[in-house]
Amino acid sequence: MDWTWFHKFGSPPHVYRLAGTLTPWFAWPAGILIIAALYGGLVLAPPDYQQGDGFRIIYVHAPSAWLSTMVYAVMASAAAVGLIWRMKVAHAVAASCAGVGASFTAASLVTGMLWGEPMWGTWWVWDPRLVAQLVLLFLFLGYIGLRSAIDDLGRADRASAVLAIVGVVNLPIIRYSVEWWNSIHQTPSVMKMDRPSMPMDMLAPLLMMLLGFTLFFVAVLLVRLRAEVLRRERGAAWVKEVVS
Amino acid sequence: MFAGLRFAVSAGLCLQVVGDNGAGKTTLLRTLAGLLEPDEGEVRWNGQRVETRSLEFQREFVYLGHQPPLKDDLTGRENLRFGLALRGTAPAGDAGRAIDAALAEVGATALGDRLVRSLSTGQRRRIALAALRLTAARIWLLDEPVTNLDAAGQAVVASMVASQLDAGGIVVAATHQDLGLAPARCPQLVLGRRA
Amino acid sequence: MIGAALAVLARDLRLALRRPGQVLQPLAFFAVVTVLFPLGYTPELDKLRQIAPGVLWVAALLASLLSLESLFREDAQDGTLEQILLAGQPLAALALAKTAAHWLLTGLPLTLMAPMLGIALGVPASAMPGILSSLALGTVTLSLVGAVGAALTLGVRRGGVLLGLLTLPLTVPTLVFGARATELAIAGEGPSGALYLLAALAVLAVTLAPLAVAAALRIGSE
Amino acid sequence: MSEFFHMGGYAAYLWPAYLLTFAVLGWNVLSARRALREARAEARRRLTADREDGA
Repeated sequence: MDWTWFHKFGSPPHVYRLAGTLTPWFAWPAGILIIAALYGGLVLAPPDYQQGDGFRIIYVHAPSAWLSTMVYAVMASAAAVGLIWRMKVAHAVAASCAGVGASFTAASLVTGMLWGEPMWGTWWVWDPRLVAQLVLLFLFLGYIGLRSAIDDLGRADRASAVLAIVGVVNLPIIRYSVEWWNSIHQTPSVMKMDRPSMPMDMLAPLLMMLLGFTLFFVAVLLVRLRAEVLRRERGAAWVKEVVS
Repeated sequence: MFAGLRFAVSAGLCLQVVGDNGAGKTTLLRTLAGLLEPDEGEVRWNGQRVETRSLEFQREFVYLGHQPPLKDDLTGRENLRFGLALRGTAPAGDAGRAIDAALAEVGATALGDRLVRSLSTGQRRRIALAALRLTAARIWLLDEPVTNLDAAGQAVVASMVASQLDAGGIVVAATHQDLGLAPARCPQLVLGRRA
Repeated sequence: MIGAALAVLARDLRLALRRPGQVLQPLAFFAVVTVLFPLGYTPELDKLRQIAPGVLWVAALLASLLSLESLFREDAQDGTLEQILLAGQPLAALALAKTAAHWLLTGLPLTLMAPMLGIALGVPASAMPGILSSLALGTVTLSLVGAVGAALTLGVRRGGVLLGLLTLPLTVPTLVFGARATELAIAGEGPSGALYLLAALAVLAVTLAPLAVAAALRIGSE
Repeated sequence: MSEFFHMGGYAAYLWPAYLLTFAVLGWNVLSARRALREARAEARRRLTADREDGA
């Protein structure tokens, strides 16, 4: 097994340039997909037999929820790689994920509430999915809080990496316990958020939006990664030609 | 902090690390102790590359920082007994006698049963030096071992370092004060701004 | 290794005996928080009985968290933590010993105190065994999870608030299962289902948390 | 066209949800670019600082 590709990804200057060239390749497809999915979801897709047009919130809620969890997983794995192989770039990736993940977790939370309100008659109901997203938001805020509380960048990287790993181990357990908690105290009508069987003309825009959001995340991650790599390599020689 | 640093210390020698404040004396000692990760470079012990954080290597050295690592609410003796149990260095015969001997060597026999809280900084450092003796470590990493010690205290440090060297041990000390050793036995490593 | 771990445990217990005040603070806090709820809600015992599980568990959770902040901070300040890190002993074992000392000094007393406070919330005496067993298990996990938070916020100024933000989300499962076990105990049904889940959490915490604490301590003392 | 915006009576919930999500998308783009800009500026400042004290 030739590990040089692995080392290449470890070398900051290479990653800095690579991220720069790749960004547009993710940004443009993401934009096109999102706009297309927007049109598909709002105009082409027929109204839901139960919720009418209200169900179209799924096109922004589900992708946000998907990103919030996926980004945390990416953050935790990058943190693990950074901690185990002591790779600054991996810590830079983890640092780049935090802001994106937290923002989409908040978005999925609010869109979830907006979606549920007509059904439940109140803005907040202890629906297990909403609660799980809320706890995930706290995990993100804890990560960001710990990072900002430690001045030395190297130490902040490693300490927040431990937290991210502890968090990702606990996340499924927290979700299980919230579901379990919900099942023993039957809360008001639990609304089916994700459609198990959706006709294609409803499902297609959703899949496109999910892919669009994912590509969007990668594009934003690449831009933030360049910033984080620069922050960690300020003294390095290669920074001179790149910056001046 | 520093780069391109190469040095070796063989048994029986005391390396005196000198340099103005901020030159990295403490950083170097903490890196040798494995508390800090060097960006590049390695530490070799007996010729082999060694992971400074490995448990085996940790048993070879003892690190004494600026502050005597003692609990205020414990007596000197209790602190020393804890140190022995922590490092698992069961001395020949019972621990009590070894502790008494160590306290005697640093001239702190009378202080042994008083709470560390009631001791002066100099007295605390003597208790810490007694703890040093009790570890069977071959390498001593000492950061400013003689600061705020009176003349008698400094003499104690000098004699302990000398006996450690005689026993074939190694000492790396970050201090400007003279340890009263023959220059041949005490090479200097000067850390400073690159000329 | 065992000798060293026991030495750390014995040292912390001896230190606590030298300053009993510190051990009593979390217990007093537990009592105060529990007493506040009836004042903020109602004196009627049958109503209080319904919220008793949540009150007892949240109060116990906060009390054990409160006392965790100093778990490593004092050792870091007087330099003994460095000697523990460099003792040539597996750090996870020593971290477990420190956390066990915290549990013996805080988690266990809180558990033993809970039944008395339960009575103030109208909890029937028949529920005491269930409360004792669930809190005994739950406080183990709380101490371990909290120890990870305490180690991570070691070098941080005003780390107390951050410690709460880091640790509380991780205590959700313990709170959910623990409060449910207490609720079942109060209702007279066997709390076994929730107890098994609590036990599973405790086992998971005992095996994994010390590794995280060790890593965090090493990072925190650079 | 107006019944499109009416969204079958859910307009008051649907449009805020979309607006918020796209605001989050926008914020991510802007904050990422700002982070990069600031990182480059900081690196440039450090380089000139190093050059001044003759590193």
